[in-house]
Amino acid sequence: MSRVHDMGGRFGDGAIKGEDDAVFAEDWHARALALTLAAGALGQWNIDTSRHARERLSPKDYTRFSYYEKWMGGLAELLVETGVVTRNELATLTPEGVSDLAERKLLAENVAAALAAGGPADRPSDKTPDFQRGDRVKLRARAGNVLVRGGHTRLPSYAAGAVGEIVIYHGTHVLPDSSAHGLGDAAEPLYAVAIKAADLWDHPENPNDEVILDLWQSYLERA
Amino acid sequence: MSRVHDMGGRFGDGAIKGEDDAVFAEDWHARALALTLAAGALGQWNIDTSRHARERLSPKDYTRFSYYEKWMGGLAELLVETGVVTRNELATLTPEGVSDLAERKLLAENVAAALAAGGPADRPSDKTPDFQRGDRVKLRARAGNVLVRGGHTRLPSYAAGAVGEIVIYHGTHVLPDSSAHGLGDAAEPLYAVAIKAADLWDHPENPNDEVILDLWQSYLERA
Amino acid sequence: MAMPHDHSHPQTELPADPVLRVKALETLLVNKGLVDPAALDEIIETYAHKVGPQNGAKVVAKMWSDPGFRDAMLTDPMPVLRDMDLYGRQGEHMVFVENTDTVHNIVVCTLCSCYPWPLLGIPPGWYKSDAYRARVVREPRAVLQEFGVSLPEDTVVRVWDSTAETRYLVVPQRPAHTEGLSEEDLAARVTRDSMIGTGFAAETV
Amino acid sequence: MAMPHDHSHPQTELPADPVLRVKALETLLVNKGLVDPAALDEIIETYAHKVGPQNGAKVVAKMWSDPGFRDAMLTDPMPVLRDMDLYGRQGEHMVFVENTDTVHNIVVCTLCSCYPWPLLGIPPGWYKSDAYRARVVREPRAVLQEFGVSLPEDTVVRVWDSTAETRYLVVPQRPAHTEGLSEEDLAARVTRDSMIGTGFAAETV
Repeated sequence: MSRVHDMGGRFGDGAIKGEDDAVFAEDWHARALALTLAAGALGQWNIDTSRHARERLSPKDYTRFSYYEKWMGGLAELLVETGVVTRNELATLTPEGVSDLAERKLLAENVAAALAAGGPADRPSDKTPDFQRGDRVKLRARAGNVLVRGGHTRLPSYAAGAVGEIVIYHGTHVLPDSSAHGLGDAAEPLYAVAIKAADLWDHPENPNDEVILDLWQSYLERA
Repeated sequence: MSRVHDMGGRFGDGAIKGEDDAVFAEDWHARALALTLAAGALGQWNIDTSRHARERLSPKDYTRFSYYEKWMGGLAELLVETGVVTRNELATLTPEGVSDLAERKLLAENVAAALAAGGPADRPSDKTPDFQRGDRVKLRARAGNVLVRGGHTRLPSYAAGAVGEIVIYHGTHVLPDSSAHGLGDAAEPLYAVAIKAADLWDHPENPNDEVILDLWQSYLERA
Repeated sequence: MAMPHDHSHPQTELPADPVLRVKALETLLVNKGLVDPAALDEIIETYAHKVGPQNGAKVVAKMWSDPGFRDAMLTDPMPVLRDMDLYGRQGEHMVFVENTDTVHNIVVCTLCSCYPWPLLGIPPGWYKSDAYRARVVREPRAVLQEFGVSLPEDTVVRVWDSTAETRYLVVPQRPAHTEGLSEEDLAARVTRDSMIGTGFAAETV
Repeated sequence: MAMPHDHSHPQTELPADPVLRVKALETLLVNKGLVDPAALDEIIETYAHKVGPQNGAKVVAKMWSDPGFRDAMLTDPMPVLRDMDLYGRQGEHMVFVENTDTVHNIVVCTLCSCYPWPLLGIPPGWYKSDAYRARVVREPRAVLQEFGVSLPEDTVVRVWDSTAETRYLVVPQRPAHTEGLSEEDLAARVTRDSMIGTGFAAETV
């Protein structure tokens, strides 16, 4: 595991709380979501940066925090790291003047358009697909970022080193391992890869069940 | 990772608190240690069972608990699971009579002898060593227990699937994966295996540095 | 023994109570001219009342009713979704996966909480829980049991772990005895959980 | 959606305050006739005052002074340790690993907190911390820096992860200008951290 968010396959978590069925169990959950989207609209970070900010919470905080507490923790991190807010402003909750970014503020009348615009992740790329549907591929042995020590990656540990089969080619997409660290989109072919349960787990419920993950070409080699 | 205790190589933990240098920072830490040893002397579990009891704490508890809180959590678990204490006794803190095990109570005058006696883990075995010093071996691809789903193992995730070299043969030792689950000692050859940092980490500090782990023969195959 | 490894975290500056923490951040950003409180209200209104599983249900019901539409959704759904105003944030790259007599699909995001917002809205608490994220890839059948869903041993379970910006939506099997129903009546059978894969479409309304 | 996966944990029955939790467990076990409070006092006395790094230091100093003893400790230490009354719980299978000009050894237990009790006593808090367990296998040099220890790039760092019942003790390098010293004076140079590998033996006393 690179970090504690990478929990797929972990033992010990107990029953899934069916009663926790609400979209917003508390008013502040909704406020935390909205605040995160509105701050994101300032354009100072991308989705990979913001995921990584949440992942970088300490293991103790990540584990004890409720979902939207993680979002708030990540947001505070991003605001300070990008200089949108100074650490002193955060500590004192007193603004040192209006931000230069104020003109980019998301206004209520633009919310619908901003949400509908989305943020597609497909990009042109000079990297051509090495694999096609039906090819057997082996996933990178370690779930880590090879560009940046301790950096963001989207290869879960539970699948690292496993062998699977290409089932969908999605086109060329932004590589999060690069994008999360300001190293550019580095778009490359993205595939859905199906792995048999028997090839992932020591005690599969049913060996023919499958887990399918979206994986970038640089995570894969021919098996 | 099988469980959250398996944290070697994890990112995000921050500085090592040098000020936490005490053996017993609080009086209750010493009491928790002593209570665990005295309860262990009743002979109702072994060291592998007790390690697994602590590991089975929920990820939230394991992560938020201080060290001796984990010990207390594991002890409560073991006492109830082995029937030494009933769940009702634990909840009410009211004993339902004196235990049948009372005659095994560790007395003050026997403490020194009990601690000095130790509990060696080497055992005769009909399994002969397949490897010798200098042999290259590949570690099991997954850090899981192959005998029991979600069971105890001593193969850390960070080393799973790596290739190393046998540096010490320790003789035949109890296999924790079996012993923790009442499946017998199942002793087998135990080796110290050295793995180069370059073969463990994407960004080693120095590729020639090594991590050396003690690993049982069934965790290994010839590389 | 100084030299912190990771820097200490800015969020530790904020109030411990999460309600106050959110309020503090909002107030600071509003005072710096960076956030419009009315925009927050509008975002909340959108996801609390306008965008939700009814969108996905409409698509699924139409797939059940209209073979040409179904083919389009299985092969190249994005142009159609744009036409239906079902394009947007967290739904830019939709893939529809159909349940059959031999395959049951279920969706998770083990690394965070990816979910097709334009079609299902914001995910429920359990979808974002450690327990669901940790367990469903390893023991989907045990998880399904907790949702009251039992599958035959020879049905293959496919768990889709949303590791990229692709978003998966499960197309549940159409319930029996629904031949005459309108798309609107069919849509009422399509529950949120049936589109995540933790439920079936409703046999009755 | 009942069906708990793992059973709920007995420890949740106990008081939240750890001080009270320990006291509650002790009282219950004493009242059931299973624990002798005087035995607890004796165990604490043993590890608080009798068994500690002074034991390991004595062995290391003797290894520095007596080549025959050093050879025995590096090849077959257990009979000698038994003779010295340094055998016991958590020290049943000792291995001594020597630092040299080209190799620096450091010990950890990433999975729990294994440590050679008869020679070093009970481990300090930091040895059992998540940060030490998580980091020292991946970045031993950064960890050593936090302890004020810098190593040349061409010194190989060997991190011993105590995954079995074998217990490792680092034999630090003998400091310069200690030729005439008695074993007792040498032992005073052998710090606990130098036998874990997070320090050097003391240049001065």
